[in-house]
Amino acid sequence: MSRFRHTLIGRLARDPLAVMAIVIIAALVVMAVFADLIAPYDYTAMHMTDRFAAPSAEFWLGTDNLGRDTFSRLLQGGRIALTVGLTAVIISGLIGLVLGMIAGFGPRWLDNALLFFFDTLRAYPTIILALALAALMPRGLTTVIVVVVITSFAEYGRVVRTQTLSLKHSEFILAERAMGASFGRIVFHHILPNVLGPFFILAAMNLPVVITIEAGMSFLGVGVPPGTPSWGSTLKDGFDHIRQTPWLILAGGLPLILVTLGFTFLGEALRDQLDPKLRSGR
Amino acid sequence: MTNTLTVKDLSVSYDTRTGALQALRNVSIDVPAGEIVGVVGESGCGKSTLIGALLSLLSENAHVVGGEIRLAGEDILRASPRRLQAIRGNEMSVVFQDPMTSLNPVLSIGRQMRDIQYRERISDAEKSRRAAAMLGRVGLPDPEAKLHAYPHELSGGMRQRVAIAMAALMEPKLLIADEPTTALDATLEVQIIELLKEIQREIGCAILFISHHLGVIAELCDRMVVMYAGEAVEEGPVAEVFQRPAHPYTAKLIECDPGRLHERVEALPAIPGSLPDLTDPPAGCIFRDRCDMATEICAREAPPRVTVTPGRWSACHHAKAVRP
Amino acid sequence: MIQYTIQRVALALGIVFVAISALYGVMIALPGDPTSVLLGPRATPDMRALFREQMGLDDPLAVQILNFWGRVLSGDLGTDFFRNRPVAVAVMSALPHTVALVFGAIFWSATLGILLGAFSADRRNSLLDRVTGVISVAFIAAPSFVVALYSLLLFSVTLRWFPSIGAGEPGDLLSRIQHLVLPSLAIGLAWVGYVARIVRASMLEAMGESYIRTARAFGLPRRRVVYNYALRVAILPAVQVLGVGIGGMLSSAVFAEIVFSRPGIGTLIYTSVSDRNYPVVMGAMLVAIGFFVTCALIADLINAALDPRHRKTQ
Amino acid sequence: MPKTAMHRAFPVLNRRQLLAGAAGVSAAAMLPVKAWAQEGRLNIRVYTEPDDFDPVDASGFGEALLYGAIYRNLIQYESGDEWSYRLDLAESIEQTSDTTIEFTLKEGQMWSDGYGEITAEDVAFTFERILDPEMNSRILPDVGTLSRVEVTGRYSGVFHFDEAFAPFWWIALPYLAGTIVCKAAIEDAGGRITTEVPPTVSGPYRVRELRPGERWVLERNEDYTGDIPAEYERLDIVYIGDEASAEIALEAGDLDFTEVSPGSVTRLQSNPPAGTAMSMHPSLFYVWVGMNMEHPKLQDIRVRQALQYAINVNAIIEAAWYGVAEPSTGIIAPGLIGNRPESLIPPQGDPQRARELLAEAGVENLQVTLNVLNDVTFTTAAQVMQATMAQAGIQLNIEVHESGSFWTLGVEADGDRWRDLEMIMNRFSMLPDPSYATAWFVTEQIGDWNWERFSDEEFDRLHREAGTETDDARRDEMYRRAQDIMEESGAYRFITHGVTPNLFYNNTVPGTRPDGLPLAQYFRRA
Amino acid sequence: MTSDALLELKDVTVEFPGVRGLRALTAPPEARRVQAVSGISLRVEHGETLALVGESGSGKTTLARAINGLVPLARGEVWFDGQPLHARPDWHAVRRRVAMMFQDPVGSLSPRKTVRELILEPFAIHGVRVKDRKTRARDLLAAAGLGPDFLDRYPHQLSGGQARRVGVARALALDPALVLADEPTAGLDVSIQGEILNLMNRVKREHGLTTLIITHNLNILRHIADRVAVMYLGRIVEIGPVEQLLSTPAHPYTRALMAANPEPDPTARRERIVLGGETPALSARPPGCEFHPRCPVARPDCATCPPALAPARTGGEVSCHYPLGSDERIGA
Repeated sequence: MSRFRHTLIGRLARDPLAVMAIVIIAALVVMAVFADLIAPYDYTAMHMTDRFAAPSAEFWLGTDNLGRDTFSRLLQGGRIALTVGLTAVIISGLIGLVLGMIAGFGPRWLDNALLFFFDTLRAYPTIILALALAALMPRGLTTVIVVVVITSFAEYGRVVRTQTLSLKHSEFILAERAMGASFGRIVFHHILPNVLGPFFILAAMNLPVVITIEAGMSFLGVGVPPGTPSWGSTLKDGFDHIRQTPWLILAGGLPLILVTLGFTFLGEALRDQLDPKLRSGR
Repeated sequence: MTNTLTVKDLSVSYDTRTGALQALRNVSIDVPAGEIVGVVGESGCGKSTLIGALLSLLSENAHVVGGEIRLAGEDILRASPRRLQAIRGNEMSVVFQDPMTSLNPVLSIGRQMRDIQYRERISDAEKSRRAAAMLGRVGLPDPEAKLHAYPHELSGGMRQRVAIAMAALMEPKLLIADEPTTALDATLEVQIIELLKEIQREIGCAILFISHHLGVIAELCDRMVVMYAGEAVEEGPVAEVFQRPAHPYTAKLIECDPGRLHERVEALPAIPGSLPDLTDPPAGCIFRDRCDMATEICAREAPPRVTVTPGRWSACHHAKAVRP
Repeated sequence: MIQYTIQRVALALGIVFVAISALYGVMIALPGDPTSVLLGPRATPDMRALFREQMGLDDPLAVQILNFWGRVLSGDLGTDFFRNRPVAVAVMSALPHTVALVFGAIFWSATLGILLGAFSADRRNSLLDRVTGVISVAFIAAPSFVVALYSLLLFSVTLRWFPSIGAGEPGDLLSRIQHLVLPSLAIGLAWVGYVARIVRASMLEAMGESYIRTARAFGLPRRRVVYNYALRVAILPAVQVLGVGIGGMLSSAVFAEIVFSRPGIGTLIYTSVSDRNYPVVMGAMLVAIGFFVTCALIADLINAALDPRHRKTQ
Repeated sequence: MPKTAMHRAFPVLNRRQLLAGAAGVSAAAMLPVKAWAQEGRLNIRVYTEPDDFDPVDASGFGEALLYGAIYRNLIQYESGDEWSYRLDLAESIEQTSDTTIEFTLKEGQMWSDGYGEITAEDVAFTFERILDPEMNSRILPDVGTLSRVEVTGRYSGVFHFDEAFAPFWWIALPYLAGTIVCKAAIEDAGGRITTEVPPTVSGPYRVRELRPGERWVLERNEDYTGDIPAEYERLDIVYIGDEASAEIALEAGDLDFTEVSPGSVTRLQSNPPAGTAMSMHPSLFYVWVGMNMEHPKLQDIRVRQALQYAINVNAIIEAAWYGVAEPSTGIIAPGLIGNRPESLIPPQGDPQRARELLAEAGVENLQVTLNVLNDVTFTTAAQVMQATMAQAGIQLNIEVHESGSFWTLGVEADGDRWRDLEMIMNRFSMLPDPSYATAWFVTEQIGDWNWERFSDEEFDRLHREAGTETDDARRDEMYRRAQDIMEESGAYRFITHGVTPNLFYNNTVPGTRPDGLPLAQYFRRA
Repeated sequence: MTSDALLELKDVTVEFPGVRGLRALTAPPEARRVQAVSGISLRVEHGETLALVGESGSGKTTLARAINGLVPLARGEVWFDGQPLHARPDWHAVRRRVAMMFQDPVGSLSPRKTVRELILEPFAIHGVRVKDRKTRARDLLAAAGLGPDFLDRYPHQLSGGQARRVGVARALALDPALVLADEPTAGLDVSIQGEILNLMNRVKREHGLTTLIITHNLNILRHIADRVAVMYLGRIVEIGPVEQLLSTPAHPYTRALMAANPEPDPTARRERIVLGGETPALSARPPGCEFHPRCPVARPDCATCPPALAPARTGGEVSCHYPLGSDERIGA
């Protein structure tokens, strides 16, 4: 018990913000995983006589322009959001991790070159780059993920680089070198575990951003194919039919807001717990 | 003789997840007017909590559990926030340990020195003039130009001189110096000690000088208080305490300082053991676990303050038996 | 500082050059071609060929890119395929609207965000702080197009407090501002939350710094210490974030401009990408990225200016 | 942004009386408080941004609306429910032979700003500019076989054609290509007017200001000499690409007239915003789903027929047009020569038949990709198709394109994508003469606009012969047969001709063409 | 060429980049490189303990790092046990025999490793098989004076003294020939300091270690060092046996440094030699004798002519034109 209190999870469990975050995230994950069991309707079923229905006992969150049950679609959309989010965050995180560590460890010219590369990528307004890239590829989840990865790995790269640079000159790394530790050992045993903390914080905070990019792309019609029940396409349908039903936008926006709340608070709680400067209650 | 500062039975606790950490327990310290009183103690002895309490700048999770702090007779623990503000910087000021971080990095020296004169109804130019004069007094060359400088543009020694100038600017009754030389090189440490002496002579203030460095205390102070694990264990004139310590901890501490030993020794003295857990301090004497004089009474009863000679006491059951 | 400035400007120019050249390659690689869209179905093959030749669409990519930069350096952004007008005219007539929008958003995020953040930090861990925290994150979470739509429905359609479309009458400042309020708020709201979180965090950090304790120890009033000393330091990261955030705001501007039917760089790029109107896309992106890089640069320099520690070093 | 391109490309026109439906909705409430618009000012929404002020570069409806207000033609469309034109600059104009049209101008018709009288020189200059290859005019195709304009007097002249070109009356003279420009002003300007505010105008309004990406601010032209003077002190042509936004802007009082989406019709009819009215107009365009006959998956006619049967047109119209449009029987709208009373395959389709056909062809688990434009109507239609085709065991993938990508899908000159093209949902606008509908589907259009790569000798022959046939009954039969051939090929499934609902404040009497598109110069106060 | 000393340095110089970027184009060439360590030659005999003393910025830490290759040499030779370390040696092998202890006891321990992992790390690094890892770790820890209950702690759960003991245990794990100890008492309370120094002295004796200790704590010199080298601005200004240096310093800087050290004896208060000013920046070395601007006994030629290290009358070597004689005892 007392050991548990000192583990990260134990500490998180005593932070109300973290608990709220975890509850939200857990609820979303459960709903996404068991979407098929929870959903009252087939998410593709069109109830043409009940188009644009307002929330009711029959349709909890109303229906869309084709009379499809919004709640069932949002559940399904959770799967897509989490798939896109996790896949994109993992891929871009890994790319960023590798490039960032290369930049942090590499010679100065390579560091500068990579930094320049990161800055150049970050110079593009995300959605505009997404527009151009999305046109290059067939519409679909893969495209969305690729676009999101391209627009977001630079951020990881920068953070990991900074972190690596500061660790590289820290005393314990010098100590390892002085003991004759190999480069690989230093990187994998000593730098990596210490980079992962800030990295996971960034990833947690980045996940909702990624999901919102998907929503934005779908909103502009360059995201997932029509009919795919992503939150973004629900928002897009809501926008197209805003005068017929205001519920669709609300319903589509709600999970986005919840995801952001959940992951942002989780990220902040993680940061509070991982950053010793903030942890001591001085 | 009047005391500029009287701390009486001060107790401070912190709320922590594992319970109340009793950082200060019944600490009493007297700082007579015009004297330099050293507080010596190792890490964990409660020095920073003491300063926080004196300045009423304890962190949110700290409470003063009991006792009183009087500055020139005025009870500052019960003073209004407005009054406290008036006292701080005016009647009581402080020099912190690290001049690198205790000066605001984004404001010029002049701005910071003008700001602390905010109560004075004088023009900014006059404030700057005063500031420059004080910078000159602490030995900064070209003080007018320094007003426009930022802390990072000055060397460590200069910065600490600026910090002292700020503390002395309002000619306070009490100057608290929190390890002001620890972050400095030896040759600078001497400069700062000399400067503090000078300032004390000029302003005539009392100085509460906090340090873990026995040499500095011996060099500078008139009286000293020894603290251990949140308690003041001994107080008295510096010469007497060093010569005839009346508390085993003081004796051990002095013994441990290798600067005292002028011949090479094979084994340096040390105090074995470690600090007790302050969330659950042991009954009786706080030092008894590390004390080789401890007897059965030490485990049972908290030691009383034994007056050794007038103006000198020790919190030890065996105060009279302590040998240096 | 001068050296720092020169280095930063050189870097910024490099970024713009590489970013735009790469984008040119991507645009050319896009499927589709403006010729058919532009000339319509009854165009003869001869007309198409002539058009492609006039626009230099048949040159090798590298030549096209070089030509593009050559033209840009001589002050010519090319000619709009569809409107026979200089791209510079199209871009420059759109730019002020987007700039106004972005600066409007920055205004909101800077004022509201810093206020909320400082307020929150000042009362840390109070109920108000928690509520402010949840509100800020909710602000961050609400996609700008959702905010745009609802503010449009509420304030324009239902309440009729603010106009629903356009950018206002030229020369009429009041009308311009009235037209700016909702769209800039829609973009800025997320940043209000973001800035509030950052300011709060860095305020708390600053308030733990020893120089803040020094200021308190010298009897400076709490309020003055919090809002003058700590905030001054805590604003620095917010300035930096807003500078970089302009990229994100440009993205959101696309949505706000569509929803509020405002002219601007965002919609210009969006429609031009759709139409494969390459010269306009390139010109507008050049200006957009240039604007972003400039703002990020200015934010850096402001930061350096506000933080004297930067001035000498680097 | 959607559907801009083809409107530019195919101006809509029809001389026949058409179904005319004005579903005016009386307003219960009083006039709304117009918070942002001012008195004496009219705001008309246009869904595509006018390109520029020079008719030689004009290509779309945006310009048509603008030019109607600021320029004049020899003849112009009449506002109303029937396609007709009235004389504008022309005192008289008539077809004097298969290859000549003679005209006489009214005297005393003036250019603004001291550019003098409008003469036959201006008319000739206007058309010769379009014919000039140097200009690379985008509307050159609209003047067809025109060879030159002969000036026979200050006020008279003759159009000469290489061969008969009847559509000249409908797509050139009253429309973009027929917009008369001022020779002197254009020569002064160096050949083109482009985006600078034109130095002289002739219409009831003049340009006060151009705000690119936002609006064109027009004001009364005091020098106007025609007979439909400006009604408003100020007339704004407001560019709003998106219909939902336009509808909101109208409700917010920032617009006086806009087209709305079919989806809004029910709501607007049952619960109209205060002080507004709605009108409905039949459209002329034709929407169909095409199949690339050369694609390996679709080479077997039974597969194509299966797809035809699998598509439920009624469901598409119900979903995407909210039931306010009618299923079409082909590419020629009702009321036109060649309109088929019904299609061979019933609108509701027949999934069972589709399954049988697929089984015959030995195809299992058919997966096809449908390409559509990024437009809510088409994407909705595609989703319904996806659902209904699933009943026939066909999996439909939807590929959405923005205009630049979509309009080059099947064009051989623009890459290799035509090879992989499977199905497209497409919309072409319609011309009055049925030959304009069949023209895009002949063999020689393969690789240009015949993306189905449909090739049939009989069809080609019918198209050719019907173009010169003078007997309406014979033509009617020939065009019906042509559409039968299209349908029999399996490459086409016809969907609808659509509908145009307009929403406006009832203190305004809109001027519109029979198909509902606005004619700014005819707008009047109620 | 070989040397019979365990460690011999010849003219060791370490440079860091000075002015960077655009300004470097206009800066004088010498400003582009800053010498942190400048032409140092010294010998450390087998079993000897040499202390390097000096104030911050004197280059003592850099020198230690240069010895085991953590910073590159700009010039000079380093011989370790007859092996040239300046000629791209196999550092992996060298570092097995040259252990290093860093200044920050906690900060030099990898924060996400347990004490057990930290202690056994040298074996892992050098591929030394350990039969019973647990016993080995416990023994090492016990040798450093810590109980087995520390094995599963993380560095941030250790006090400075405990962390320092872990550092000592780790440094000695592979029986090195040379230990480079950078400020072994920094950040430790006096009551702990003695234990750590006793521990170091004990293992030194037991293992016959040769030690190079870097410190600014003059009080401990007498008890740990055989010889002392005093550094100022990256150069050795005086070197000699510890007793001689403490009693009869020959260099004015050494004397000032010794005198600046407050003694814990109130009766010993005296007038000090208070040096004016502060140590100049490495990029702005004064001409001539680099100490002359602060030197209380400087004469005009000190400002122009740089002195060299030469045998002093008092024993040892000193780099001063006018070294103090043996009669000028401190405090006399």
